[in-house]
Amino acid sequence: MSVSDLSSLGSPGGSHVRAVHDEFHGDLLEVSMGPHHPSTHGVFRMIVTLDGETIVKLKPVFGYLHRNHEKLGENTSYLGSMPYTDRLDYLSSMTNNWAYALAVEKLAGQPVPERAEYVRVILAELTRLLNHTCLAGFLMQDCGCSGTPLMYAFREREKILDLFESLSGSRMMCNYQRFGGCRVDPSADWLDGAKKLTDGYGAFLDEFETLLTGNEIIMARTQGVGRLSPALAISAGVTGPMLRATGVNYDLRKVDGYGVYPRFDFRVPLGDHGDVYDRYMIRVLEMRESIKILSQALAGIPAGPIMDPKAKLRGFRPKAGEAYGRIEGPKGEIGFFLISDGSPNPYRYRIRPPSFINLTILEDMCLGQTVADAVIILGSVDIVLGEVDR
Amino acid sequence: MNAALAFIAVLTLASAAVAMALRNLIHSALLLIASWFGLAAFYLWAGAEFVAFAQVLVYVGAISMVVLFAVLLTRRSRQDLAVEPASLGRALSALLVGATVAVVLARAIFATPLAVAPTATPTISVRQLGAQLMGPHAAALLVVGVILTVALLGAVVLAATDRADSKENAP
Amino acid sequence: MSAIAATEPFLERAPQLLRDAATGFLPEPWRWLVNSLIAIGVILAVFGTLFAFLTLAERKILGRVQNRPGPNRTPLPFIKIKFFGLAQPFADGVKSLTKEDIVPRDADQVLHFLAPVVLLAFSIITFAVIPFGRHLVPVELDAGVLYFFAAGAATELAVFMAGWASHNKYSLLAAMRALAQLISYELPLLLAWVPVVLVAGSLSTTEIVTAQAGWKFGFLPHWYVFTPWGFAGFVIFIVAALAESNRSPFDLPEAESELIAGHLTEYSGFKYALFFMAEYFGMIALSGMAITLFLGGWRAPLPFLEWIPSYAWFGAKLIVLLLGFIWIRATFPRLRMDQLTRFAWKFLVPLALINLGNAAFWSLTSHWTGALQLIRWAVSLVLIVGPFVLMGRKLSAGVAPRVYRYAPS
Amino acid sequence: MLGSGLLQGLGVTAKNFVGSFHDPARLTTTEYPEVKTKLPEAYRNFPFLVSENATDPMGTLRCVACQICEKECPPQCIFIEKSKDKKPDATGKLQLFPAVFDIDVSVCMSCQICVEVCPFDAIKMDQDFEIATTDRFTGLMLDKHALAKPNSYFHEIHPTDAAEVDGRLAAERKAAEEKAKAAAAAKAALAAAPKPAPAALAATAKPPAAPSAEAPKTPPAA
Repeated sequence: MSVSDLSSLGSPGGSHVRAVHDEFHGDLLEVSMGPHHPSTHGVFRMIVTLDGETIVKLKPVFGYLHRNHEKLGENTSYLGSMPYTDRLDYLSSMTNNWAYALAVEKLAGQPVPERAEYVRVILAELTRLLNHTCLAGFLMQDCGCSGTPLMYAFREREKILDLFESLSGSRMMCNYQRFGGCRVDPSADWLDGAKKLTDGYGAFLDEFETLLTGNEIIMARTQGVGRLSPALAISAGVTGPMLRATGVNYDLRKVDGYGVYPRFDFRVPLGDHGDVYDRYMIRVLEMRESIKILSQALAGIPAGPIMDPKAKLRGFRPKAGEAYGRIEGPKGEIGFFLISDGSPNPYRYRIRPPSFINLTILEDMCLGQTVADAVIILGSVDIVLGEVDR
Repeated sequence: MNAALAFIAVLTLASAAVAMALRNLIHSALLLIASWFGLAAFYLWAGAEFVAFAQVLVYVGAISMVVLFAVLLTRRSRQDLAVEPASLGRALSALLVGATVAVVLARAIFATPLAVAPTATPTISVRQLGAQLMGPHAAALLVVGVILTVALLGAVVLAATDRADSKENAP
Repeated sequence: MSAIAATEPFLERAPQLLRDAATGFLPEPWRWLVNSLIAIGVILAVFGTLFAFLTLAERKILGRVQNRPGPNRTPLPFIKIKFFGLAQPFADGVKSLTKEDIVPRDADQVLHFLAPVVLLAFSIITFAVIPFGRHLVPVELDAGVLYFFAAGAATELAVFMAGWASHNKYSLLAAMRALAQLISYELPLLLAWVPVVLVAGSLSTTEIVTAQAGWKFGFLPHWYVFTPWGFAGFVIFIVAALAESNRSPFDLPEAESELIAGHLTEYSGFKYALFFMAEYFGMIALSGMAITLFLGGWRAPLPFLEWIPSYAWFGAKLIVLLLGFIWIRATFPRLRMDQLTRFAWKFLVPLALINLGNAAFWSLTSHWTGALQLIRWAVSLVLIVGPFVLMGRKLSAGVAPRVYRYAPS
Repeated sequence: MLGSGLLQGLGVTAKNFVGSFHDPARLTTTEYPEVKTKLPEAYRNFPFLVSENATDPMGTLRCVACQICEKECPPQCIFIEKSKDKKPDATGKLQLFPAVFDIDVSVCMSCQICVEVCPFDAIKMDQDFEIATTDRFTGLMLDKHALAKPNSYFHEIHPTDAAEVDGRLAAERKAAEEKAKAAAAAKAALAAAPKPAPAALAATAKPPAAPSAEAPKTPPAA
């Protein structure tokens, strides 16, 4: 249906009956969802062309939250970019910090003390718990639960954010990791607080699953919806829980074995259908694995310096060269590619945003589904516009 | 009491008449539904509660929806109805049809012996009505049921073909 | 109105005595007029405040379920104490009155104004036949139940008018969805109460309540909900009532995640509040009718509790049902449009028809005693559980909890 | 059986509803204006300048206008103008002080990098978050008078941090005094004893820079 038809709708002169009728007789109907639609996660717009209820074409429009992050990175010192990485995926600032710190350490060949590696693993797994709990809450909110799972998810998220606040000073904008270690050494009672939270998290997950996983309406709404084939997922560069939901065994913690992950025993859940239900279940099972990692890491954390003594804070000039550091963020493989020319500012500062790349195949998953499904499929991709638009 | 009767009669006839005159189909459909309400009021006034509520339930509840959906979805109602200029032939045929209908109705009215004195209307309870329906009039009830189902299936088939042919010539 | 026996406890006769005291001296035609006006006034007052506090109860219960207190800050106009947010409904009322009422320029002014009025009118006139107490039936109609559902059926008209008059693509689409939902759940709603009329033998609400009098073995009341077909009918009725009043698992028309506010998109100010008032009145009326048909109307559950006035029992049951509605809203997600209609046509309607047959079997075999009584119950139960399980399996064919594998480490 | 998952869900919501009345874990809202949540010690909001004592804040500012924080601040929201004359700082050494020290609080994202890079512990993170103003521009451009807060306030909000900083400064001061005493004693011994060879003189005349680990780095050339 051409745009002219659309404009005829609003024509003041045309008689009411005729103008609106065009919509109905089997013609395509163009609906714009967003950027202020209540169900898109942030400023993200989908122009959906409908034939009746089923989606014929879906054009995602984003860039509303573009803040020119990468060009800014080129004009700030290496340390100066660290607080900006919190603003990328604002639901998981600790993993963003770690990925950036890892990349710069690889660039400058900077060793990291043992205790800092353990603290980084603990904080990354806490962030994974926080992110997956939030995702489950938002996804159920899109399915129509009037806020109950979301509020339970936020109740648990607040506990984790309190831990981050008592450690780094800010709930979401932690700016905690440095090149060669961490800024503040977690005190003994902070570690006890983290242990108490980890022990209590299993009970919360059980209650959350009894409310949702067996729920017939949720199963009916999400099973078989937004199916993603492993081949398409691999060729589109999808990573993270979305990829593992299609059955591809690719988890950077096992593949790269960065940090001290090889010391911990944990499993990687895989799905078979690659639909919305699988993506939700994979994240819940990953949370249970994160609890295992956390309890092992909290038990085995060694004493020692939190920061490599020879690490230079200011006037940090890595030697010329390039490096790509990547970690398994809650949304997928988040990586930083840096080219240094010896000056205090990086020559090129590039980020591999997982939710942006996972979003590129939104249309393939939505074709043939209804409008209500498109909302859930978008929810299951787990995007955060800070990272999508950078 | 006949003041109420007169008021209901005026209401029903007025809404039916205006319904015919209006350009906007939706408004006329809604006025038609108002006249059905008037009809139900007549039944109530006559003391037949069951028939009145059945009338409201069936007509205002369901058939009004069918009418409104039909008005919305049929393609013909979209173009402005090209009303040809009033030719003599059309006027004559309209008069003829009107006259025949009037004659038939008049004969039926005068043939039935109207009781002049308004006897107390017999209050039939719903149970007797049910017994009557299931007893002597059972055949009529079943035939009406069959007709409605056939009409429903016809509508579905029409809608299906309507959708099919609209697929070919859609842009 | 059955004659008021002098032996009934004072509280039982109180409403009648009060009314007769007030209108006793008027000549006959005027007394009837004033009595009915009083009845209308009382219904509007009682259920108006029930609506107001129901919105507050909904928000507070939803809050408490979600581990937060719910609204508790609105102070009364001149006193500063903020006790439990009881003034919240009045604050909402004032807010909706003072909000600007925007009507789109292209909208059909007449229909746009008429839609909420018609919707609220039909929702309120359904209260005329619900027996609130032993002598508290506003209008004694021979075909009371049919009147109730005839008025209920007319609300679809108002939804269409709202969607159509707003001249907005979203609201027209949503109006179509709402109509499809209302119509497809009208059938199970009607089929759910036909067995009650079949067993009670009358369409009049008061007779249905009297048919549920008495207790078996001294403590089990003769309410229809305690018979197998009655319980199935009650569940189908409640599910269909949820859909008719656009409540939780079926609140598709107002689904924020799809079409903004459905057919209410172009309404604001008091008209918007009228729509919600109509929805709540519809919910109260439907649960009132569910109580009359299945839960023994204003009857006390146990013989020795008869001294509590009948209207108190009706109120208690009504509160319990409404809290159930709110509880369901706090828990369930929303069904998709095609699942919603498939659930109605392929699951509820067949079950309701089988339930009709089951009730016929029940009433034909009412004279069986002793061992035959057990067979009667067994057959009746099988007639319910069997189709439920078979059709349930077919309905949720491709849907089951899954077992997940782990990568070989 | 169809519907069993739904019933379990109802059970969970009922448990939470009942729990919210007696179990504090199930009613997590703190009603803010009446009940204020206790902030963790590490909580940080906007920076403030530390002055030694409350009586004369402008006189005893620790800041020596070395402008390191101005360069390192990622959003560049700090503006400093050096003073022309010098004044003695806590350890008696003559230091510059900031004539103008503005922080544009609407730009600052309280990332505390200025605190990290400040060699003189002159700027610390505040914990006061109730600073909403109706004035968008001048109201949010805090000058040094608005920024300066006494060391006692610093002890109040960050006790462990403040104690550690004071310990270090006191050690520094003691080391500076001993060196000054040692230098004075050496000069006195020099005056009393006959003139030794000038080379030795050059050795002891090294400027009495504080030798402690946290040596204040001279401003970098960049």
